[in-house]
Amino acid sequence: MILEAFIAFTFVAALVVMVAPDEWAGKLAFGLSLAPFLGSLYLWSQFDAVGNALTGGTIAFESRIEWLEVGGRSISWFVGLDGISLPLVVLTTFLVPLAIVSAWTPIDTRQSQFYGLLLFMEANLLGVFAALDFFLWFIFWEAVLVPMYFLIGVWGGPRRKYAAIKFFVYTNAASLLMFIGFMSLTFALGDSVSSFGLPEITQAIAAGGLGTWFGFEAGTIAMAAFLAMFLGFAVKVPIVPVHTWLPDAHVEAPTPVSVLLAGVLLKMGTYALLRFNFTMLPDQASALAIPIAAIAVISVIYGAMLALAQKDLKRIVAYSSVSSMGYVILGLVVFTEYGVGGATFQMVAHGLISGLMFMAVGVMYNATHTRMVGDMSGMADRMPVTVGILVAGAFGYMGLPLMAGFAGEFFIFVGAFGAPSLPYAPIFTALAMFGIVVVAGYLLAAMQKTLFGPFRLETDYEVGRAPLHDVAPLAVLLAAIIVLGVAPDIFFEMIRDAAGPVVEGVSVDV
Amino acid sequence: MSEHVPLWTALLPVLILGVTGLALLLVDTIRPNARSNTTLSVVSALGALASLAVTVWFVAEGTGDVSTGGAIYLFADAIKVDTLALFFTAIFASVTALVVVAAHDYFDDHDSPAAFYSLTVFAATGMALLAVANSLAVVFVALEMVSLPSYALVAYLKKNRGSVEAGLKYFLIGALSSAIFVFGISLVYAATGSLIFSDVAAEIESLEGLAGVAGIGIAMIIGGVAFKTASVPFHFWAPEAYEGAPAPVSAFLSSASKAAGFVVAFRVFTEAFPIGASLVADVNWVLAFGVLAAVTMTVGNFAAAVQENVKRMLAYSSIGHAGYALIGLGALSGSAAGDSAVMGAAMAHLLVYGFMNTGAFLFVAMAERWGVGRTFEDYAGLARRAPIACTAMAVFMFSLAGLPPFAGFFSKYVLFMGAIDNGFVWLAAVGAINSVISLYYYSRVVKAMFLDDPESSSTLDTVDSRPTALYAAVVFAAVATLLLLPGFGPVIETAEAAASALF
Amino acid sequence: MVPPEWYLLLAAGVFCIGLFGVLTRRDALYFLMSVELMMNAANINFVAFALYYGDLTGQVFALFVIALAAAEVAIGIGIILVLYRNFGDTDVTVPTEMRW
Amino acid sequence: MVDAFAYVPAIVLLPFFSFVVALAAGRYLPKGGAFGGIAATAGSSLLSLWVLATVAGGEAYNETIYTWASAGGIGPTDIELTFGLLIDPLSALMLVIVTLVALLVHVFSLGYMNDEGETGLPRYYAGLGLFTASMLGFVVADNLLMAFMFFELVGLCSYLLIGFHFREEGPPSAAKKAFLVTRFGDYFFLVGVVAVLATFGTAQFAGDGSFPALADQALSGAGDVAWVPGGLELGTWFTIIGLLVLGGVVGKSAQFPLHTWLPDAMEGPTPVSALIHAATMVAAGVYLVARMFGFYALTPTTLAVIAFVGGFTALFAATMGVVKDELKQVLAYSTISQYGYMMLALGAGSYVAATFHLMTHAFFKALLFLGAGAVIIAMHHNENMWDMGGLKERMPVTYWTFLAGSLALAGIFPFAGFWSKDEILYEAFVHGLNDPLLLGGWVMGLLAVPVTAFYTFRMVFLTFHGEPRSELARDPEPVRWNVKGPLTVLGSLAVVAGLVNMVPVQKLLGIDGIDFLTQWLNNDFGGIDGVSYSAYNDLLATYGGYAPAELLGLSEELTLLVAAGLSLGLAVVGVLVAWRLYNVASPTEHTAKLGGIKDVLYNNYYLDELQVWTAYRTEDAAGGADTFDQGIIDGVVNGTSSVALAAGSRVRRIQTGLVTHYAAMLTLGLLALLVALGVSGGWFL
Repeated sequence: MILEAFIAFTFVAALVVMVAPDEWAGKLAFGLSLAPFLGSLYLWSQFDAVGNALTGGTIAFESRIEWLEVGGRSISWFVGLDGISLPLVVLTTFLVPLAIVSAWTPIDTRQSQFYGLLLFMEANLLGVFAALDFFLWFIFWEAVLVPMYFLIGVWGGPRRKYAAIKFFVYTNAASLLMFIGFMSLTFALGDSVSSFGLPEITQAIAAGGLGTWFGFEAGTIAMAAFLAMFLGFAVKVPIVPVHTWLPDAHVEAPTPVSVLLAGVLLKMGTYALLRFNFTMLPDQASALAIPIAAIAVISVIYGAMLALAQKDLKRIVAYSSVSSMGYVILGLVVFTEYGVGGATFQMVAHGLISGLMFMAVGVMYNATHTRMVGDMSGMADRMPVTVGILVAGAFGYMGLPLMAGFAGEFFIFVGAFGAPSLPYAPIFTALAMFGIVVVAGYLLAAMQKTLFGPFRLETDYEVGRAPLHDVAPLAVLLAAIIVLGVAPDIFFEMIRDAAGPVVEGVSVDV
Repeated sequence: MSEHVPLWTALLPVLILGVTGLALLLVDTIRPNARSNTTLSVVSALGALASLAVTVWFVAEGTGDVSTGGAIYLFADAIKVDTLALFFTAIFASVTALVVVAAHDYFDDHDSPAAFYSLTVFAATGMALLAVANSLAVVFVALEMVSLPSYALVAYLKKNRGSVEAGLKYFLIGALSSAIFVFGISLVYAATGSLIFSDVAAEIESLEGLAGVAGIGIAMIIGGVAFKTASVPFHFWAPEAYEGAPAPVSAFLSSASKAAGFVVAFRVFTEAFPIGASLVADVNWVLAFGVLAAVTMTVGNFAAAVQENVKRMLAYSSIGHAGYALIGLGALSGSAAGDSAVMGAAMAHLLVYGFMNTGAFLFVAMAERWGVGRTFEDYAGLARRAPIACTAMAVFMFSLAGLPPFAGFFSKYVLFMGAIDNGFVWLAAVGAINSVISLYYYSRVVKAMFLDDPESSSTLDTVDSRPTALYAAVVFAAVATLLLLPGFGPVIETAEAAASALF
Repeated sequence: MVPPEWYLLLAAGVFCIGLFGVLTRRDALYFLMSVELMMNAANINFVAFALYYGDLTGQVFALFVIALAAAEVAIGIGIILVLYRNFGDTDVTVPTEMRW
Repeated sequence: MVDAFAYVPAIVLLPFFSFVVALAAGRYLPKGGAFGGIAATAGSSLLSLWVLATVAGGEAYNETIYTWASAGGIGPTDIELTFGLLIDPLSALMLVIVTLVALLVHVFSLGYMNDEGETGLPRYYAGLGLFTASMLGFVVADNLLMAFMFFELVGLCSYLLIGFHFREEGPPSAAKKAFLVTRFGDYFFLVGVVAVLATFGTAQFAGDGSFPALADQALSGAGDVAWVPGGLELGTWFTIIGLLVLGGVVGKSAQFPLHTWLPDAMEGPTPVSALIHAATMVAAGVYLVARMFGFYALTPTTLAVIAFVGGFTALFAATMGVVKDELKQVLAYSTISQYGYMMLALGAGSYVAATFHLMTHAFFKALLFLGAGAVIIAMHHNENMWDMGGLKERMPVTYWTFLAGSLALAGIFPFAGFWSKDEILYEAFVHGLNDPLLLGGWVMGLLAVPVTAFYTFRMVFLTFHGEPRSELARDPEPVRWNVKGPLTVLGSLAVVAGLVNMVPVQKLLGIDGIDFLTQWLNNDFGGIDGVSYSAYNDLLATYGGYAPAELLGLSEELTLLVAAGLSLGLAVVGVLVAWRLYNVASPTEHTAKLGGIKDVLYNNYYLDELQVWTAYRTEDAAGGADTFDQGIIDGVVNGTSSVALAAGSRVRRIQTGLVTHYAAMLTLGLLALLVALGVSGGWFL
């Protein structure tokens, strides 16, 4: 019941903050959000899962309560963690308090609602990563969108409404597609499963439970379902060419929201891809390995090229997220322990690093009220600590060794390069790896123009150092990134344990 | 139910409603000049709730259920009480209760609110009667019992040009439709020689020469049903009627009256014209309903997407939802299990819809009461002045759109899945596409309330009154919409059980 | 005995006349009367086939229909009255404030 | 006895701690944290010497100390990604060089940075500390991945230090370029690392399970590798891997065509330049090839490429050095050129010669840079040689040490550079006789000798000789002990370092045992099996057919003499030409005589322009992609909603507001329904 308490507490915290007075809502929210973080550390310490939750491994903190029955299949409250979900849970609970602190400066209206929604979103995010029943998962999955819609739409920038609605409708349409895809799977499974539990469904598919349905062969259905789910999740990830909501959402979202959007929400997409597409339908995934790998490579390079063309710092980081997510897709599609494990690790790593980048850009924005590359230069002169951390974060983004990003990317590369299930794997991998050069190009160029050189910024006030509570979250994030880069095994070991069974799902003649 | 209870007690929910209507007249008669708005509201609410309570109790007890000896027939088989009837009666009673509570504030300053309550409750009585009808004659009579008060209700604001225009259009289209409906019944009678459903069903298989006549009759009955449910092509009255009518009336019509249309449809087309028999008689009404469902939801949703007036948008969305519910008839395949699943899903959707749509219209009623205007722009920034009500409205909107944390998601889901299970993938696909479109315009309301800034700081100054009863009704509807998510299990089980008795 | 088909044709004819009236008349009262005609077409069927089948249901139901038609007219007249009050006319094409 | 190897991590960590201390508390410490750095590097130096002594005592160390990550690979066993220490003669030697130069640079910085009143000193010393630590980590790495990691960290540090003066326009740009260009090379390196891991399942440098050993076994048929991509020949694949890793080397060691960052990197503080050029970043590339020479020895094609690129770079960079006006620019091109020699040596299979030159170059180039730094202090940061002149009398210590360094650089007997360069050219020559690519490398290397000597002494004469050509030069600022001290140490080394490996003398005079370095690297004192000069020679002979040829049937001694004489002679010619042109009271620019070539040389063969052009074209492409993204892809997204809304506007027009229309449409709808039902039911048949 610990997971229930964990999620329920976060919901309650959201409600409490929602009715708290604006003056101290921020601090209250921070205090309350520490509890889930400590809780997740406790979960970590008690973690005893073995293998992958979906393929029959031992699930940690498993809890299952029957809910209702629809069309002969039961829907239940079914939660639990394994080596893939725990790191993401920890990531979520870790990022939220930091995001809350980073909101203290920029959010100056309707604070209690803001922080309440933030915590509400956290609760749902935890639900997404913990849920093991399809319906439960889907409810959390969609419930994340609602607070996000408000967070962007109410507290965002000038085009916030456009961005919020675009985000909302686009991702919902994608969810629908994914939903249909998944449902067609359950139909094809027929009577071989009696619930919407993801483990049952995964194992039934693995056992060959897919039958014909409506005159379609099992293989056709599986392929169609794979494509529908892939496209649906691709929007969330996002993968080129269904990525265009992301830059708009990021640019308009307030800093803390961007942090969570890039840090956790995008990971929902890759997490779901891993859980659904690649764990449930490995044969389809490997049959489509070449196109998927091609899309991944295109995402990497194209996203990086777009980032290169941007003038808005947030847009740069946003597009580079598109690029980074391409690596994750590549890691998933190769079906090696390093590939899948690395992809999962990269989710966490990118969550921290992109969070750091958005946060640092936000801190600078608090002081300068601009994010445009051309509007300022020499910020290092006025905000040395912030800029120092921003530079460190940028190098993390570029995949500097001993920082988390390198670990994730390197695992993916090692896993992908010789992957037996992906034809032309070395070529795909090498092409994707070229992203590390382009990312260095645009980040360094942007940094050179804004952070260095003689100080220049037209304001009618003095630009000074950022307050401690702006900088502290940055430092904490940077520390986490370095710790994870030096000792990736603190997560990678359990990730690997859970990723292994996924890899075994594909049989390839070596 | 135990042996010594007289059979007519099975009609208790209908009777309670009828008696309540009479009691309202009585109150008005005793104190014709006094403003007894509160008394009337309380009486009608109590009556509706009593009816609801009895209904729920009956369902829980299994009255009319297969497990307790099957449906209860009364009055020479003209009446049939079964779970289906009770299920719909629950919808009618719930919506009525919400509407009359909300009306307390809405008609607070109206000259003569008394007639409103009695008309509403009598219409509800008609609906409840409709639910238990087992003869085309009873259907027609009950239908008129619903329609006639409805016309008056829509035109209730006699000095309001919108209300009158709405009433006129509703009435004219309604009169035409009931004429078509009754002519259809007469043709069916001509072909089969009976009005009792089971007799009609028995006859219709062995028609010779008169098959065409029965077919035309059935088509005309479809027309009558389509009118009541506001489905294409009999939907033209709906946008105007819902827009022009007082908002509580719109809520009542778009939720309860629509459900009433569906109960007729479900019953008539499963019991009087069963699929197998109809096909023998060369009347493929399943296909007709399928096409109507697809066209209806498309028309409703596309038109709703481009409205400026919130109430009219809701009206079109209501047409769209009629399209969804029509899937319950349009996606029947002839297999008992699949059919009861999809029809049960449609019933469950109507129940959920009853709460969320009523709530939405009642929110509009509240906005009208505040006098903030009717367009999306007028709603700008409303959430700052009325956060709770706006949150409730957001719940209704997202639920209507079928987003997961709300009950609308499950009901839509089981509906589409039922359709797919029965092989009507195309219907589900059309529904899915429409759902995406609907998300756009529903979220526009939320956007206006939460994201937009009011034109000027004084625009919303009128939002200072706190219409308690309206608030209560809206919040209650929102809570129900939320609670129907975890509590969806019993609902769908009851609905499927009720539907399975029809096949 | 007149074959039942004739009654059907008669009823259909009356129905169509009523429908024609509905579609062409712009005055609300004509509209109402046309609807009456359509309902009476149904009554013809009911009565004729009650005779044909030899049961009373049709006959009784025809009475029901007549009663309901009267009630409908009552409501209709009421609405037409307020229509006249608000729009100064009984032309049904005048109130077009709500559209699209 | 206490095990020296247990303290190897401390060698790396001490400078790292100085980084942490300087960063965290530098502003509260005297001299901005300089003493911490000095203490740390001094400690590291001592420990390195101890390690050197231990290795000399016949011990070696090759252990994994930390598992970074581990997961299933392509083969049956897990691929373990580890950190470990590999201490053998090569790395022990390199440790000493790096720590020594780092120490001297730290000391020198006291004079160059602190005494000059620079701000941001904690950041500077933090950078130096991290730089040193990264390089040391790279040196002791026992596998390719770890090497890559520290290799990249070295790149980061160079970025931080080159861009130290971030408030100006130039340094940040140069820093960016340095990182970016080397990153481009590192990309190939990274692909190489990944390829090695995928192919062998390990990236260990030394030992039985190391990838060079596995590759050897695979080629000789005694073993098999885990994976080879689609049907490639083993040899071909190994060559590809070798070339990929070489990418990183080319980038970091500033070889053509990725050398462009290095001259720009002169924007950094001069001590940093000394560190980068002498012992750390640039040296890393060459060291890497030496480190995994056991693998390169298996792929003769790669070696030939290395040699050719090296030879070409040596000549190419030297020609550009001829026309530069700024002191540090000349040194920058000389660095590129000298590393070209080392690459040539490696390509020629002469592992020892390369290491030898790496060492001597570390000393004399550090010396030259620090000397240049002293001049720059004296000249108040004016680096233009045409404003100098006549500094000889005014700063004698600097002059004499600088001269020693210059003689070494020019390869004049008996200075350090002579021995090492001579050995390189000899080895390239004797092996090149069998291989045209190698021979081409040798020819270019040889041609670079006089050019090198010329520009070196042009620099010396312009700076120190003649009459002062500016007020500053007439009255230079004096430098203190902290500048002179390091210069003296390095000056001595530049003179004598060549004596550690007098192979020609040994061969000519038959004095055995004076080729200490060769013995050292040949594991004569001890080391790890398979990682030695002779082991590499065996591999070279087996796989590359490398064998010393004799010129025109001359004996080895004669060949040696001819080669040495040739290079020495050419060097002297270069010096003399410089003497003739610039050792005058008021030298003039002679570059005009070069005509069009001058512009080409001034502009570095327009390679920078090419790279800038490439960058701009990339930006254009990015802009195009952005337009495409916003216009087409996002346009489709927004278009979809527009189309839906337009459709909605059409649909709503049905509702005309006229109730008679409704009745008509209703009737039509009913008719349609009737017809549809009738058709589907066949009523009309």
